[in-house]
Amino acid sequence: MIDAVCQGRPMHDREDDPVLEVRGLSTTFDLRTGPLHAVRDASFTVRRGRTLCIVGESGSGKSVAARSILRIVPSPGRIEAGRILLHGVDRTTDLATLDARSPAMRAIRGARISMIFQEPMSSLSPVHRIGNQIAESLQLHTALDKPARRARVIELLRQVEIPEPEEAVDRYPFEYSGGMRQRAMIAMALACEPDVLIADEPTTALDVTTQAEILDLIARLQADRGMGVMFITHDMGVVAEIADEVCVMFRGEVVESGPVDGIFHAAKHPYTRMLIGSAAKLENRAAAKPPAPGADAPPILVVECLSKRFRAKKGLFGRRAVVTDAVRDASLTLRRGETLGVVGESGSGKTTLGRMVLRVIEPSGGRATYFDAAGTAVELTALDRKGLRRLYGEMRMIFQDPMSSLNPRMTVEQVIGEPLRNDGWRQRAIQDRVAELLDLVGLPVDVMERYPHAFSGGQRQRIGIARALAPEPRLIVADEATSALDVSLRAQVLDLLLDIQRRMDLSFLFISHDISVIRYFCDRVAVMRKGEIVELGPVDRVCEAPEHPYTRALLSAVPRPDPRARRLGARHRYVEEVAS
Amino acid sequence: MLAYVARRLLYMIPTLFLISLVSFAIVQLPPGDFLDSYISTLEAAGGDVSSREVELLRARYALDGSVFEQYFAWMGNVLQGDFGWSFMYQRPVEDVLWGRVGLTFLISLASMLFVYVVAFPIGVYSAVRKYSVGDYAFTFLGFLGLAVPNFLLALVLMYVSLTVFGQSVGGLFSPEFQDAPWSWAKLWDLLAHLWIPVAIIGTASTAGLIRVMRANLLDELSKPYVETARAKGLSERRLLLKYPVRLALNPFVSQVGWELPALISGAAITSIVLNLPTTGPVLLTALKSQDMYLAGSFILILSVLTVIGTLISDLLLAWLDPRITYE
Amino acid sequence: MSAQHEAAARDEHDWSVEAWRPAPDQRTAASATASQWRLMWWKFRRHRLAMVSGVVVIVIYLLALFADFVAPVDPNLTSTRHTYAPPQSIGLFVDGAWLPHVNGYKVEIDPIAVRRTFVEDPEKIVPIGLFVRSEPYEFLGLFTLHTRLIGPLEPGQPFYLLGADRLGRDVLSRILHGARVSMSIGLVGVAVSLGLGVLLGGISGYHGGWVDDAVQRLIELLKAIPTIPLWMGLAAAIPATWSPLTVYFAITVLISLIGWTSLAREVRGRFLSMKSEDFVTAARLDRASELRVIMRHMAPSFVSHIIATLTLAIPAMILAETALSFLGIGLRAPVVSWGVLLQEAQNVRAVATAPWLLTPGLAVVIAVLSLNFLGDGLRDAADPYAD
Amino acid sequence: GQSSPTPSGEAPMLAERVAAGGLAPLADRLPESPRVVDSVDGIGRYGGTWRTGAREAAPTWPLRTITYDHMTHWTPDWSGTVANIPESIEVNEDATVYTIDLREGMRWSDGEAFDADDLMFAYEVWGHPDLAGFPEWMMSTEGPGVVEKVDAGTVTVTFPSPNATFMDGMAQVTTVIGGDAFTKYPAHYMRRFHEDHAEGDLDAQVADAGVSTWQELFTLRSDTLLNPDKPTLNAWVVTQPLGEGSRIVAERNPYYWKIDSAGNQLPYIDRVVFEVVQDPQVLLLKALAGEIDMIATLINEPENKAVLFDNQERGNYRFFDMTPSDANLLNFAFNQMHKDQAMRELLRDKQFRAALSHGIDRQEIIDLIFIGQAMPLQTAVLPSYPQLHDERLATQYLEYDPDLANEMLDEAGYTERDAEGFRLREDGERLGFAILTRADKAFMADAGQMMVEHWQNLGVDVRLDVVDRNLVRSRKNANDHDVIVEDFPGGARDALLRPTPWVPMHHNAAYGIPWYDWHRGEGGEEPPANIIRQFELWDQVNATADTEQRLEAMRQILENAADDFYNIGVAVPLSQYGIVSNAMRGVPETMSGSYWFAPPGPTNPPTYWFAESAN
Ligand SMILES: Nc1ncnc2c1ncn2[C@@H]1O[C@H](COP(=O)(O)OP(=O)(O)OP(=O)(O)O)[C@@H](O)[C@H]1O
Ligand SMILES: Nc1ncnc2c1ncn2[C@@H]1O[C@H](COP(=O)(O)OP(=O)(O)OP(=O)(O)O)[C@@H](O)[C@H]1O
Ligand SMILES: [Mg+2]
Ligand SMILES: [Mg+2]
Repeated sequence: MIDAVCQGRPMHDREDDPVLEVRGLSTTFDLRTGPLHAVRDASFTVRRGRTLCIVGESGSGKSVAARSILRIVPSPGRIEAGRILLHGVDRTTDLATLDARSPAMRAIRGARISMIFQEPMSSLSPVHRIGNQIAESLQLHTALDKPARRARVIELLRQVEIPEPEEAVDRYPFEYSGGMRQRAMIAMALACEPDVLIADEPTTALDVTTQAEILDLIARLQADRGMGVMFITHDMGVVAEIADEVCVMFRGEVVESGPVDGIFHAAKHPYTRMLIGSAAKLENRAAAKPPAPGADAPPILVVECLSKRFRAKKGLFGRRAVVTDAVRDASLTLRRGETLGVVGESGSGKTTLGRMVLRVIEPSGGRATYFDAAGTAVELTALDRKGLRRLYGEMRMIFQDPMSSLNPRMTVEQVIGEPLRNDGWRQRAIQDRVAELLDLVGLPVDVMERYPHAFSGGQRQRIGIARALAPEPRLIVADEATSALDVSLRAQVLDLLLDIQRRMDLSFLFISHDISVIRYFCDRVAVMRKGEIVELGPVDRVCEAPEHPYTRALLSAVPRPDPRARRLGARHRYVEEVAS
Repeated sequence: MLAYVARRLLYMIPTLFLISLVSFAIVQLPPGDFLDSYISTLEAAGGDVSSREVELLRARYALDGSVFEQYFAWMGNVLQGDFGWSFMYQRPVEDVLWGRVGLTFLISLASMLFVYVVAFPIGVYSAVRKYSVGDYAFTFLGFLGLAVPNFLLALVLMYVSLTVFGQSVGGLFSPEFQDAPWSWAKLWDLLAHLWIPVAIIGTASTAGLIRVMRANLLDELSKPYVETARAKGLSERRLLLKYPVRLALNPFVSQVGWELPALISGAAITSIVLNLPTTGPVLLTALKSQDMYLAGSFILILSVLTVIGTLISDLLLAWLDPRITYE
Repeated sequence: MSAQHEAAARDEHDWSVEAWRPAPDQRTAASATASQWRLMWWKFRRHRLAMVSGVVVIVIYLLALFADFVAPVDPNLTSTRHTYAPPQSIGLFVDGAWLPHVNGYKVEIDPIAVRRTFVEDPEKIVPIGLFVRSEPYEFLGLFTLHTRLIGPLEPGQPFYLLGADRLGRDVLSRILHGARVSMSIGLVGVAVSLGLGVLLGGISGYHGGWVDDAVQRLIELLKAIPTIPLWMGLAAAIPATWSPLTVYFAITVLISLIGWTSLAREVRGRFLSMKSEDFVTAARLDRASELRVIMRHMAPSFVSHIIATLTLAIPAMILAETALSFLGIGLRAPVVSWGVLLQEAQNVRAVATAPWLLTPGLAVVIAVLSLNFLGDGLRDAADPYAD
Repeated sequence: GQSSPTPSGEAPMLAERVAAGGLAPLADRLPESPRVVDSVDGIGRYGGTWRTGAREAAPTWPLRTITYDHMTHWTPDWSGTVANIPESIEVNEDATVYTIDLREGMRWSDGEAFDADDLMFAYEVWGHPDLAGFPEWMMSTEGPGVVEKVDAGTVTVTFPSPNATFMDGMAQVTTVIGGDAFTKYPAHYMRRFHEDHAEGDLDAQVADAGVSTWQELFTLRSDTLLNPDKPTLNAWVVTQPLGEGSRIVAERNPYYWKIDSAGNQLPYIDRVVFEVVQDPQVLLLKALAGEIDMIATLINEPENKAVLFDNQERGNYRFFDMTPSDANLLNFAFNQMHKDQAMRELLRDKQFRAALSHGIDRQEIIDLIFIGQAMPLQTAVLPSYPQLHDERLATQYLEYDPDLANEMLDEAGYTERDAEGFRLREDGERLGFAILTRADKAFMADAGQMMVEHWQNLGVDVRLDVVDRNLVRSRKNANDHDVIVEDFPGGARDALLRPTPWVPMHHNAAYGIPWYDWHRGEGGEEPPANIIRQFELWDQVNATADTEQRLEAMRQILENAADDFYNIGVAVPLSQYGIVSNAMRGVPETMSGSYWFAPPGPTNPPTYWFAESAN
């Protein structure tokens, strides 16, 4: 069905001539332990109206490369060599030579090249309204007046599928769900219809249906604006769906690049092959998966009719109150050693549910019961701070947003060691354990002394995982725990988790939007929509024979990692009327 | 929020009551009473009070009676809007203060604005241009102003202006305008005199604001959202003002409400040296001379403003950062 | 060369699935990684000015500690013939011959102006030197010494590098001794209010709700009472039998018991907005105790501000003393402190005819500035983003 | 007085008003026989503003300059008193009846007549239970005097027992009800605030004024400096009162009743402006800048002289002498009624005090603190006032002789010493005491510090407490002190007014507060015979009409004091000074500096004038 999209694209002669050429780019961070070559002699081209997908190992320099293009590499990073050619209508500018703070550069940012950051959740100003932040780029690069801008912003929000955009436009980032923030970011980037869009894993927090819509939206803009897209992602499915060209990065170098089909079906470089391999591997259930515990297995967590209603005051004196039912009467049972997946559209209340289980968010109704090692029931929803504190050793959480969940002023060692220290471990022991954990999640040990901001998204996420695993818990609420990991790594981490789970029957409440991961990793799955659990059952059943129409819609939107079998066009959306 | 404000207003009642009690007690804490200090001041000036006069004065000021009696008597009047009698000025307390609040407010406001206008830009500058020559220079000047006692500064300034311009600079008006009715000329004359106290009071507090602004801004500058804004192509200036500065203001705002009492309390010691008719010296002398109703009432007024100021600060905080809620 | 880079180089041709797993030898790198304090120290060292300032501060403290030895004379030693004696300048040669010396004064009394007039007298050579004998004195109350670092070769000769005050006491010696009080007791106060401020402010902001209300009311109460009456009241309440130093110590502590309010408000303000951040939640999920969450997880994000306020509080404290003396409740002889010295300079007489009495102000400025730049250094060292 | 010249000249500003018809002609404004006083610099010229200063709290300078027009005046040389407001005051030989003869046709500053009724009204006011009360000089030992009106121009004051202080008393400046008590209450004006006379609604006025009782209102309105509406007999009438703005302004009184020998109405100077300050430093700066024309208070401290001296040209002023009459600058009063018995024993021990006195190196203190400008002396009447100077009192135990001092202490039985070499009392306690002194007078603290050293060398454990002067005072009142340092007047004629150091007749007699209380019948403790003797003599002084007998009694007092040696004195100043603009005339080169002389009042400020060159 890609053709359908293709036809939309203007066939004028300037078709697919390069807008952005990166040649021999090298970006280095001077760390205490020596220079770290985040990007080494990387070259790629973004063509008008085309999509260049960049895939690669986590920490291989994708984001840095992207930042380098916009000249916003964080210190101590610097562009060592290379040219970044931006082709304009009349002339070509080499961004690498511009002064990062110069007006020239400013004029390009946001207007000609705009970027969707990898961690949207922390990339938005916490104290400004979403609408305001989006409108800003309009104000900067267009002549629209205030009301016009607002209209446009609302329009954008609608396009990125934010419910009730008129309301949402006046809300603050912390009132948005992860995915919604990401979409807000996208809206911001698309606001001025740039020549080049750099999307750094723009869909990590989006369920497949929303993701599909976003991809369409981008495709549309490409079609009628001839926008060139540099699309960084880990989701081989997405790559297969949208890429024209693919460029594979590994340890800072571009190891392979070419048209999408070639990459998928005639990959030369071993890493690429491994990547494709693991993508395929994730297509079906993990071999290593222990047999799902039977219905008779003792429960570890019972959730009954949990619900959460948010009241967002408007204005200083809160005249109007916006009410959001984030979760409505959610009930589920998690058995010992079981993995319960939670899928659902973005903003459907997954995070809220997960957080309520740990009482990070106070439920406004219902109750949750936890069964400790001895099997005695503990009413979570009735516990006081002290009681909770005792349990937190056994119940852990992996946050959806790695960035903001890591204390910016603690070294990785301290971050991961924190739970241990609070269990009274000794410094030396902690260090060894941390080293071990880092090793498990595939990070070199010498990052211990680095601060969280000095990592790639994926690396941060792994740090989060390591922290969760540190005090050998019994229950982990994993919120999009692997969204930022490249497939090979994702497979590894999931295997690792399975391994641990087998060793000490640990249970997961595994929130994810990635059906393949769910299928690979979970025993049962709950499907959420608009705060309600619409379907709950064994993974295979739900995936093979979904009952609820929304689930079907969801599955229909799952991209397959094969450019020859593009199917997003064929997906159908779930609308209430269609329901029954 | 409205409910919150209401609640706070309610809290004020007990708080203020307590404050009034404590402050009244504190005013009384130093030994002796107004009469003692009156006499000793007199004697300090070479004067003398005969035993007979002492008795007469005692009778006149009716100073006998326990602190508590005095307190409740005073409180009773205050609640009826009568702040009592100033022994030292031989006037109702209102008159004493009223006559001076105007100028005090003017001076304090002027120096406050001066401080803000100077300190904020510099603070931002020295955060953005960390360790530039400018940063160092301003830091140095700032601390110079901070480390030299206002009294001394004022004195030196006056002496210099004396030796250089051959005229002393005390007061707020040149003699010819001292008692003249308000006019443009007088206003101008006032402004001509105003800058000295403003400068003196200002220098003492600019450093503080500069450093605090700098410190907080430095923390914000490296937050990811700044990068986002930058990626939008925002100019550095607007970017700073809109995002990091706003968050850096937080600590400042937590306190800004307390400028309210400061506005009418004025800088005592500076005013004394410069012989400014502000309320600061009044409070000081009132305290030194145990003029209890004057001191007590003034402190009470200040504390009311303090409490209100705190509330204002809290509201501003919530407005500045929507994540803050008080419910 | 970074371990990761090495790894990269080595793994160049090994594409096993294991490739992403770090090579075994990297685990030993744990030893190569440094603790946070170590890192800070490394960072700090790179900050030259901060290092210098640090040294200056240390020197100040050494001088204060060894004031007895360094000061040419006893700070309270009055000299009838040298009231308001102007500073002398050190000469190195006497008609060509090497002889470090200062010139004595020609002193005569001017009965109309009621003062002594001093003229440097090139005839009167006062040879000076290092490690000179002096009248014996108790060194830190430990043992008696007979030598001082610098001074006239035979004791008792006029030697006023920074001039003399109204009782003919040597200003230099007084400044040196003044450093003791000003750089110690003052800081105690600062420390106290810092602790209280962060703790109470932190609790107030982190808990919110009624705790917050309670703390805030307390703050209002304390803040509402102007400092001056408080000082006066307290000063009057303190028993007269206490030694001046104890009295002053008591007052500073009391002041600081009041002084924490501002910092507390600021900390609270920050915490109110910070407590919703994920990493705070994370800390709680890591079973960090409340105190630890406040002090170890949240407070550091505020450290720049705290350091700033600290460096600002110190001169304030030193000068509070001046204000106290102005109110006649400050430090008293024989104790000397910079505040007192400044106080003594606060009259037209000094400004007009004995400007050298203002030199203590210089001492304050130097001390404060170096403390400030030291603070800057620490701040940057603690800032993960600073390179 | 002498046949007065016919009033001829008046100030131009007044002449204009007369011409404009706004003011009665000069002749009608002056009394039949105006008082004639002359400037020491001949006939003056009209005009100019006298810029000077005053302290905000308890301003005494204005009282000595613009409001010093009492019934009597000190003679400029302080030899005695002259009638000022009245033409004459006759006294009978046993000083029981005084006849006051007022000036015919004298007027208040608002033009109303001033006559006997005003004095009678004043008398009524004193007598009123809850109004001012009788001034000290109206009190004889047997009770207050009685004022009777003979005719419009004459009143008599009759005392139950002789009262010799009447004339002197009225010449004094005291702040509450002083020498001006007779003319403080212009009947025609003050009546309206007096319950018994007020026609209008008194309560309303009370309310407006913000006071609670009419008595308060009355007292308030009767205050010359606070109430510009109150008519006075002074040369200048307050137009901007104390407490409004930062100045007091007084304008010439068109009805002023003094003329110079050329018949020109006084005062010469048009206005007097007091810069009201809290900190004298401000005035000092103004003086240096030449913005002060004449002042002899607040800034005339020894330590300021150097600065003033250096800036004479810029400030265009010169110094004039104020002959000091302090009985001592540093008087150490030993509390001989100490609450603690042992301490009392000690401090009462004359031997002990004498020893300490010998232990003081006075010359050192003088050289260091007074730059040699003082004379070592005990607390006594100065040689410069031979009538009362007592050689022994002034010079005993004066010379610095540590050995002698130690000897005497040993004799006194304080031979035991403790480890640190301090002497011990019989009860084994350390021999020592605390010196209490005030923070606001630096020289006292400085001197105290030195004395501490001197005395510690004698093995006496002395401590110095420098505290706020209020604290000193309240400790003194409560008799909670060992030794208090103060400076004392009484070095000259004022010995007859305040012999505090020798008779505990005043609340500052720190060596025997309870005695003082006893004497005025406020509890206290019955003093020993010698003190009672002093009291008797003191009463005698106040009750004797004949000057020679008075002095004799006084000498007796001083002699006893010499025997008892209550206080240790250190030094008396050699000179004090004031400054006066070079443009100002009529200010004598020297005048007494004693507060009791109320300088410059007796030198007739109305006769001061500005030379052509002036402002
Ligand atoms: N501010 C920094 N300081 C030091 N090193 C950094 C910094 N930012 C990134 N790095 C390092 O640079 C390398 C590349 O980071 P980058 O963010 O480009 O990875 P990535 O390809 O985006 O990975 P991911 O897919 O996980 O986001 C990583 O090893 C990371 O540790
Ligand atoms: N603090 C809050 N105040 C108001 N509304 C909130 C708040 N937090 C979340 N919401 C709303 O609750 C709903 C569910 O949010 P939640 O984060 O649970 O969604 P989610 O399932 O995690 O979505 P995503 O997959 O995008 O993370 C969203 O509509 C969001 O707007
Ligand atoms: Mg990345
Ligand atoms: Mg979520």
